[in-house]
Amino acid sequence: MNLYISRGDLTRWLDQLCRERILLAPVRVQELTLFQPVSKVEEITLDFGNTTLSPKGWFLPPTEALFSVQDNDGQSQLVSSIIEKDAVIFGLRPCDAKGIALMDGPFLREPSDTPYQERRARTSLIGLSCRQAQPECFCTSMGSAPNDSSHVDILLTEIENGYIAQVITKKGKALLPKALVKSEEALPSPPELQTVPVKEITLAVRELFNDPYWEQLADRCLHCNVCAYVCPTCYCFDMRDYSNKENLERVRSWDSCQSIGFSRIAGGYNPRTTKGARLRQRFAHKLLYFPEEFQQDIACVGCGRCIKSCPVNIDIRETMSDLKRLEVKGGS
Amino acid sequence: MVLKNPFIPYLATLKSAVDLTPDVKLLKVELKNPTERASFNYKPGQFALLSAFGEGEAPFGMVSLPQHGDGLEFAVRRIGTVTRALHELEPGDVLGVRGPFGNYFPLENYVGKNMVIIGGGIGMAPLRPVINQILEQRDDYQDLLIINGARTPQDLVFAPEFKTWMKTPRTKLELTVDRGNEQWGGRVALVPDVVKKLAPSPDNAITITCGPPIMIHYTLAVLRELGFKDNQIVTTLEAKMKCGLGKCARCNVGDKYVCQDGPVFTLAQISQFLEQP
Amino acid sequence: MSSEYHPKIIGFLCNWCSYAGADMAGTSRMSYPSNIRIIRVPCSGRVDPILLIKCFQQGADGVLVSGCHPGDCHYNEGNYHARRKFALLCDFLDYVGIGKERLRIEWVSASEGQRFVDKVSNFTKEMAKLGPRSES
Amino acid sequence: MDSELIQQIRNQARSLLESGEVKGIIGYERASDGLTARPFFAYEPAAVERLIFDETCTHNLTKYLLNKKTEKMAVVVKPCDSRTINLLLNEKQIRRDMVFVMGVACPGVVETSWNHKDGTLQARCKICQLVEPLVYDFLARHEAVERPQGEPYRDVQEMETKSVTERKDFWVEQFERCIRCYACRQVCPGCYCPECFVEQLDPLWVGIRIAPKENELWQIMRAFHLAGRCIGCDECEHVCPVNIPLSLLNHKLEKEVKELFDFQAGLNPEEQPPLTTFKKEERLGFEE
Repeated sequence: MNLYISRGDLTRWLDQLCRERILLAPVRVQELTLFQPVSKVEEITLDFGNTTLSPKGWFLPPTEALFSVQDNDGQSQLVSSIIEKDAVIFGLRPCDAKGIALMDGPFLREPSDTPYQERRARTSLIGLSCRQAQPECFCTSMGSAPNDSSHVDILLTEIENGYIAQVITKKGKALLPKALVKSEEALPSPPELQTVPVKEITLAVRELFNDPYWEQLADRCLHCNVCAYVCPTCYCFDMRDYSNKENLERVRSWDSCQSIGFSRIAGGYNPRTTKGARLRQRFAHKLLYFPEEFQQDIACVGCGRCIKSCPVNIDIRETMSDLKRLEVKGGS
Repeated sequence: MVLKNPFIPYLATLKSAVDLTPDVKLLKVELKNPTERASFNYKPGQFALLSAFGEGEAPFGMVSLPQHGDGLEFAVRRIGTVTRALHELEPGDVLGVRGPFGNYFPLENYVGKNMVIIGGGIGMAPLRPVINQILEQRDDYQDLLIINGARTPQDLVFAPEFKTWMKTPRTKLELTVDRGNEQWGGRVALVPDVVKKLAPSPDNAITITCGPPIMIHYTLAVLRELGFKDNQIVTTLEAKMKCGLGKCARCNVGDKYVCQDGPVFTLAQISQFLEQP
Repeated sequence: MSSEYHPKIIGFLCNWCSYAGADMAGTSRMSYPSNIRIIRVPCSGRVDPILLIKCFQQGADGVLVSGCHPGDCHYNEGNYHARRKFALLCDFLDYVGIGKERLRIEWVSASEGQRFVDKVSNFTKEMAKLGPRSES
Repeated sequence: MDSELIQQIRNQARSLLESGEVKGIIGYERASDGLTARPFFAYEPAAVERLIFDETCTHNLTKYLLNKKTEKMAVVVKPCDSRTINLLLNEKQIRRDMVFVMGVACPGVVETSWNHKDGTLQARCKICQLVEPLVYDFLARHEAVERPQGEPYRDVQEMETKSVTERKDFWVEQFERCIRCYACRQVCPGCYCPECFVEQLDPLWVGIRIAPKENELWQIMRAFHLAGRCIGCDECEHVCPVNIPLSLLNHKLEKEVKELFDFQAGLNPEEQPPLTTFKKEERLGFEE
């Protein structure tokens, strides 16, 4: 059931939300757009293609304390940290919402990752459908769409004098201001997007696993962590303890398979030393292991952030079409 | 109902820390909470993630058997920051235990077989519970050949138990070192060469090999030459581990998670792996 | 004096000269403010800039690095290298907002107990005047 | 897009590959946005047709020499990049006989990012005095190149006029955005430590927390480890996904090193780097 929200109603609604809950929304920071907690509605910007970093940073923060060890009278007691208020992410694109849904696979599978699961349960998603595509977008090829409403609680679509709100879940319904009038207007058609050859890419990666293509592609790769950190579906993490003065915490932080020490074990043995093997790990995990492990789509939502941020332009669309071409040719 | 945070370890106290070699300690650990202690059931080959609070966590195979009482035993070689912190613990100190994780050596499938147990250095640790389990049901198994190698004589792990192993019927213990010293009268050779010389027969036999990756690599090659089929060759894979829950994708070799699909694999499985370890 | 702020100061003293100078000050009953926590290092050349930044990050209000007079270094050129490194570092820490006046480099030889006491007292007074460093 | 320049590069590359003098050519090719350039490795003569050179070739390709040490490679080098060749020779990281330097009389490079190219020269080109690389085995050159002679370190001087607290607030805000992706380190030819201090666990200098204090420690020490070594190619700032003005840090140290020790990195491969030597009589502002 679609509702109509005027621009004024939207501002008043967001103003109410940011007082009751943690409201994460796109904020302009120099030339970047980042999801940040906002205290005033004026900080929010709606003029952006997609944010620089994905909203995954709220569910799997760059750094979080999994639990802290507190010594009360000699007995150490492990207390896991919790977020203080319910949260709302406003203005996330449908591709990012799908990214979060994909990450639910590994994190909510038994035994559920409670820090992630708690944030997921206490956060509502208000999506904003895309009115025009960016050159690096290819979400329609990856099972999402500029107006895909399947992974958000409410999807807003902009029309000339306001927004149409598609209410998807009960959580969304409870969030909406009450006095909203129904909207009979038809939803505008989504922008057209390029298509990327993705059919049976999983098979192609399996076939070409030991093909020299990976070493050639890795020649120009710098093995920084940009692609993994900007990506909405990369979720590898590292864990270590931190103690300063009295409190001691077990901290979890982002990590990436591109860093040299990612698979090195104490004593120095490292099964994955060549550049090609490290770069292949990223594509193999997204295009082969993840779909086979979670019987879902590929762990890529077509947001194009890795294409936009890679210092040496390793373009996942190009990699996929290379793999398809090589598979037909039977290897390079 | 509030789900339990899977990253929070069971709290445990260190009961005893015995030096097995200059850089390996046998830590005996007991979970504080009685219900947790009772529910912590495990089999040879499984591992736990030990927390040295203030440093971090690292995976160690249990070297004790559950039926031998509540204490969990781990052989910890001092090789990094977490292991150093574990070595600095004194009896009575608190540490964390998470697990048990991973699959195990399916000893019940090996009943009636000749067992060849090959351990290198600290690799002997996960094999000790296997040997002790076989000794407890000695008649269920045919001949038992144990080949235990180490860099130097003082690096041989579980030396005090060699006598009991050797005294058991139809059991042979072959020791070897890379570099001997004056007191050492035994064999000085690399483990793969010893296996080649002893040439155990592959008929109705199962081999289990653990040790440094380089030793496993060459030993498995020798076993194949001796006629052992890939499904008769069992080994464990070492990998970097953080969560132990199949989430952080740290320990995956190809599409397999060593923390959940392993650490115990047969060579038949490993040869099908996309990515060779 | 009590209402004044009591700064936390970290002192990296080179083992052969400044640490010996501090010892001499102690044995000849000279007193100097106790705000300074002394860390003995083999040579002023050993002091890695990362140590200084960590001191400031963990709440130090001032850091003093004291080595042998150039030319007297037990290792011949340790303090020469240190001199160049700290000449660069002082400006750079000021540039990134840690403040040049909070880092002091001194040369104190093993026999200059009084000089050590003067240097530490002046530095402590200055830091007290500057007040706490607002660690965000 | 100077097709004469490109043809010279392609011809030289083809003859190098056909003669077998080098195993491969490290150059530039058109990126997947059809607008900017990206690094490209050519191993067969046929592949040289993909080599290009224009105002979007901003990457410093000498970084790739560090993982091709066992085979002789040719590398396309701008005048600023040639200074990193001198730096790496001075620090014994590459051998001169293992590198064929294909120099380019550089018309200057422009600000680029994915699918975006604006007309203005990069800041480093506006102050660049080198028209030709300092070291080359072959020089691709076309029309004469002149560039506006800007005055260096103006950005640093402007920052120096601010008060300490203003600078602190500025840098705290910048460092907070850092996500520790280490692209600035991975792109820099001067950063080649086998294990970077930021990843060492024993001693734990920094730690894995991506948080303001750890970020500040990382950024300050990264810049300081490049003091007297950074040649100012500004690629670290160019690749930063969250736009932290890293060149402001490096240029400050570059200016200090020039004023204190009268030294500029990468000009002369034989000259002793400033922090590895000293002059007994210098005071450097420390009273005796």
